[in-house]
Amino acid sequence: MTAREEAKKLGLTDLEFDEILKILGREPNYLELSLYSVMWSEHCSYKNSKPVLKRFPTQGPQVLQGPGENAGIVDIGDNLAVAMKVESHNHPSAVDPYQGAATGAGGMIRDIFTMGARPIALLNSLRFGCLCDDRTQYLFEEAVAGIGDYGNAMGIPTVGGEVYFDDSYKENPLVNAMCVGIIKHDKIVRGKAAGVGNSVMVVGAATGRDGMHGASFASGELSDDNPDQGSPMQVGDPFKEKQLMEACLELLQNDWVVGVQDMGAAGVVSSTCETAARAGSGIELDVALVTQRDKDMKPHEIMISESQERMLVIVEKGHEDDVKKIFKKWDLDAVKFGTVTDDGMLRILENGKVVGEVPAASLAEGVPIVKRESKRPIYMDKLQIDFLKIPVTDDLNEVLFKLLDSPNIASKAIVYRQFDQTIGTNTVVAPGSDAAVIRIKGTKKGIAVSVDGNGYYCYLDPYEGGKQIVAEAARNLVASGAKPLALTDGLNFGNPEKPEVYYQFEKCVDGISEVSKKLNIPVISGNVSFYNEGKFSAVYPTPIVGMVGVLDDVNKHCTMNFKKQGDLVVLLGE
Amino acid sequence: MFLARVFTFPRTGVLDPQGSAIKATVSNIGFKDIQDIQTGKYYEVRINACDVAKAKEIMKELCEKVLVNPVVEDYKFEIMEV
Amino acid sequence: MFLARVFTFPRTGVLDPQGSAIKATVSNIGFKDIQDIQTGKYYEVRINACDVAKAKEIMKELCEKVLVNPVVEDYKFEIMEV
Amino acid sequence: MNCAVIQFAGSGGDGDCYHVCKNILGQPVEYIFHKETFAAQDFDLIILPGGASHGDYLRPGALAARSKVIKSVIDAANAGKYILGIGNGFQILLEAGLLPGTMLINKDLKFYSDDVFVRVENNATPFTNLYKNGEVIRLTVACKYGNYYADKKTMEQLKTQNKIVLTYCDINGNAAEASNPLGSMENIAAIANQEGNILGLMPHSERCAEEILGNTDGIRMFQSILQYVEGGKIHDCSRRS
Ligand SMILES: Nc1ncnc2c1ncn2[C@@H]1O[C@H](COP(=O)(O)OP(=O)(O)O)[C@@H](O)[C@H]1O
Repeated sequence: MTAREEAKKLGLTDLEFDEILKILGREPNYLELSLYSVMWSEHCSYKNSKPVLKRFPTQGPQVLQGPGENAGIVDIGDNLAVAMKVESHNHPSAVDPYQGAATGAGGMIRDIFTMGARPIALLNSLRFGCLCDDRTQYLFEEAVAGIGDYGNAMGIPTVGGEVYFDDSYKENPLVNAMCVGIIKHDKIVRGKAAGVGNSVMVVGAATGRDGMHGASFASGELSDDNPDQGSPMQVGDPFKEKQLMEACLELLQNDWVVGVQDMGAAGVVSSTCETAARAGSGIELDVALVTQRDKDMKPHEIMISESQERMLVIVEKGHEDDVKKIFKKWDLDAVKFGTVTDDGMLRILENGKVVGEVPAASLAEGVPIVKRESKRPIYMDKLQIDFLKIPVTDDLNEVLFKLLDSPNIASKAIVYRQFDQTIGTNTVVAPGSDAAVIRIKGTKKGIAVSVDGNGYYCYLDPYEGGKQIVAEAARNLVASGAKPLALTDGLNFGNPEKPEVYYQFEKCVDGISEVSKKLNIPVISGNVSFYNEGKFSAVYPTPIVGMVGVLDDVNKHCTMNFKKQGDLVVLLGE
Repeated sequence: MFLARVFTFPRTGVLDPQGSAIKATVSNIGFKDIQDIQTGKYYEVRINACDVAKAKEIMKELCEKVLVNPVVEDYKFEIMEV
Repeated sequence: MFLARVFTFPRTGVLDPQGSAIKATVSNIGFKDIQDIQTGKYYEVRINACDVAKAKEIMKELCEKVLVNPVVEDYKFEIMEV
Repeated sequence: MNCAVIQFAGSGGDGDCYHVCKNILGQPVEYIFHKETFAAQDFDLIILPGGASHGDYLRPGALAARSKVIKSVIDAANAGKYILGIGNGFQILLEAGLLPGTMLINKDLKFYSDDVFVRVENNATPFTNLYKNGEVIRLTVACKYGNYYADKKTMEQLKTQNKIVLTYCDINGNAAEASNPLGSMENIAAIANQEGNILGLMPHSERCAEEILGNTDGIRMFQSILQYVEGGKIHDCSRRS
């Protein structure tokens, strides 16, 4: 097989293969091709979405870290800040809802403590088909249990979320997780591999063959003949992650730590090339030094494995044993397997012999950006109806009962009762209200958090829908007594190669941008998930927005229940 | 009546967090000769069937439809008349 | 090297909520011939030992000290050389 | 009152217990890591916190009950120190044999997190003396294995010795099936050992100890212990003089 054919098999286009030839000035070997294949997948590279995401307003005096890092960070005053991010795990959850959802929550939590922040709250946003379907029921129950068991075992309360059921999600459920952490301004750590000669270490779990090519899998539609579905499923280990979290937070107290990055999708390769690219440096590493769980792993397998509960740590030379000591306390592995260089190359060795070498920045940022065609879907015209023409029935009581009976409107207690909502003793307002309120111990402050989406609105009118969800999240916070500060978004769409889907995507982003600009609530992090399609259907365009606000005095929060007889009820707005 | 004993265990390459955690603890408390522990599930199923072949067929379907998650688990079963 | 296969199952009279729930589910989805399902756990343990007798002794201790909760579980194991 | 909070591998509620002892009770408190040991005379109250030690793998509390620190906990228990196991801490006490019985998976097989009502069955313990017998209080549960089980003989003993301390009930104090969300035998939410110095409870009293969190029913449990211990000290002093 020629390299070009091999590239195609790995999901790279002709154009991308030509670009690789240009970058390297030679033909890539299989290992190098594998690296480009995962790093240039939509999931890791955002090649379909980057130009559109630039439209988001990302700045403001409150923003300490905008998009581009493991998580965004926003100032809440008193030298304190909040780290937050949303992430999707839609495709793995369709294959194994329990493990897919669990590892989704796990990855999300790592993104937060990687920055040095202690996770204090989890939220999630879920979409499934109609509950009358057996398979859907199974997916729903297992996904909820998976998210729950992971967060519960981690000791992080789940304080909010949302669940909707609609046939458009039948083949491709959406499982988005959001995590919020708290951090002091001067303790923020970024994912940078700076300082020539510094040591590059992998800490946490051993590396196995799990989830190989998961990143490129997440970037394709779900179908029976997707070969990557045959690779071992990632299984979450919340106990190990809890140990990893405590070890990292202890590690990050030291000023000899240079950078930390989660090993999420495309594990070793993404974390090394991204940290090197951010610092403008290179990394030389030896895969044979990585602790391995499975036998006879090949270099490319070690590079792209998605084994969970691992992190990349860069420390000043000479502090390797200090790292090991901290991790040993928490019964975790830490090994040095690489060094920061100044030549900008990601150089991969196996037992001292070079087996691959590519410019780090080309993996992290070099993907040819795809210009997608965008076209207004015809269905939109058909769907516009005159509301005045909708008949009003006589028996409104019956209508009310019907509405209350709908799973989309009914109480979600069966879901959030499976989540520990109060561990951490900070939950002032638990799930069931507009927004959750969490107090910040040692201060008078609190924060309010909410996650909102509305696939119906966005389907009917992507632009107006995008506007609505930001407005809704902001209303939820304000109604709880908080001033909205920043948002993180999770953009779940179908196949972006379809012009109608791309149109929905663009318009939703425009709508979100419009309102976040107007309300001065910048976008500080987010996630894009495309190809949420099955054989028969695509999901509704489903962007979701997670928002954080601050209460200067947490005692002044507000809850939604009626307080006492005789109180006035007032309707505000139009 | 037949009795089926079903064992499930992690598929090759799939992580077994429970097994590793138990292994770590038993090493700590002095079981030096334990090399490895893998965890799985065990089911005893009682089946009404006319013969072993039929019982096997039912069990195969039960395992694949209900008891086993083929994404992460392999399984075996034994059948005996009781 | 020896391989021990350990099964634990609910002691007589002890409730098995998982087993009952699975039984109810399978009846609902049409498995009419399933009389009863009991759930337990399954372990595969690899032991370094000079002979079967020693391996047995280690396993007995491991089960009683760690793997089995005698308040609610009974257990059996089989040992083979591998 | 000198308090210790044990940090097992994977404990999640350790910080909550520490917070209550230090910031709400205003008492000296130390963390003790599971790989360490401690001397019984250094502490009056030892708390085994909630969470999911060792990920609840094997059985909840089973692996933690084999940690190094447990020997010290047992020594402290034998020396008559007060031991409080909450949630996972209760499970660890059961697995360590410091309390009888075990926990099965909840009756609907799911994690259950909500407020519950419990009735005080015995206020003649160091942990409950500020409650009234028969009083109904509101606490928070959050667990997947909170379905208490013991064999017949043990159950008889618990009853005849009056060691059932809290039971799940409805708002009026009735022990109905519907007010026993985890399926616990005899609606048991908390039990004490024969000597009365060890209490295991499934609901989280430490999470119900502050106005801002919407519930203060749990703080009296900690105040009970404080009063008992401090009272005891005064008593000791007077005897010595
Ligand atoms: N929709 C979006 N809006 C804003 N920022 C985004 C969006 N999608 C991704 N980002 C940012 O791009 C970076 C890479 O995201 P992602 O690849 O999802 O992170 P990870 O490396 O954890 O998988 C992050 O900083 C993220 O905040």
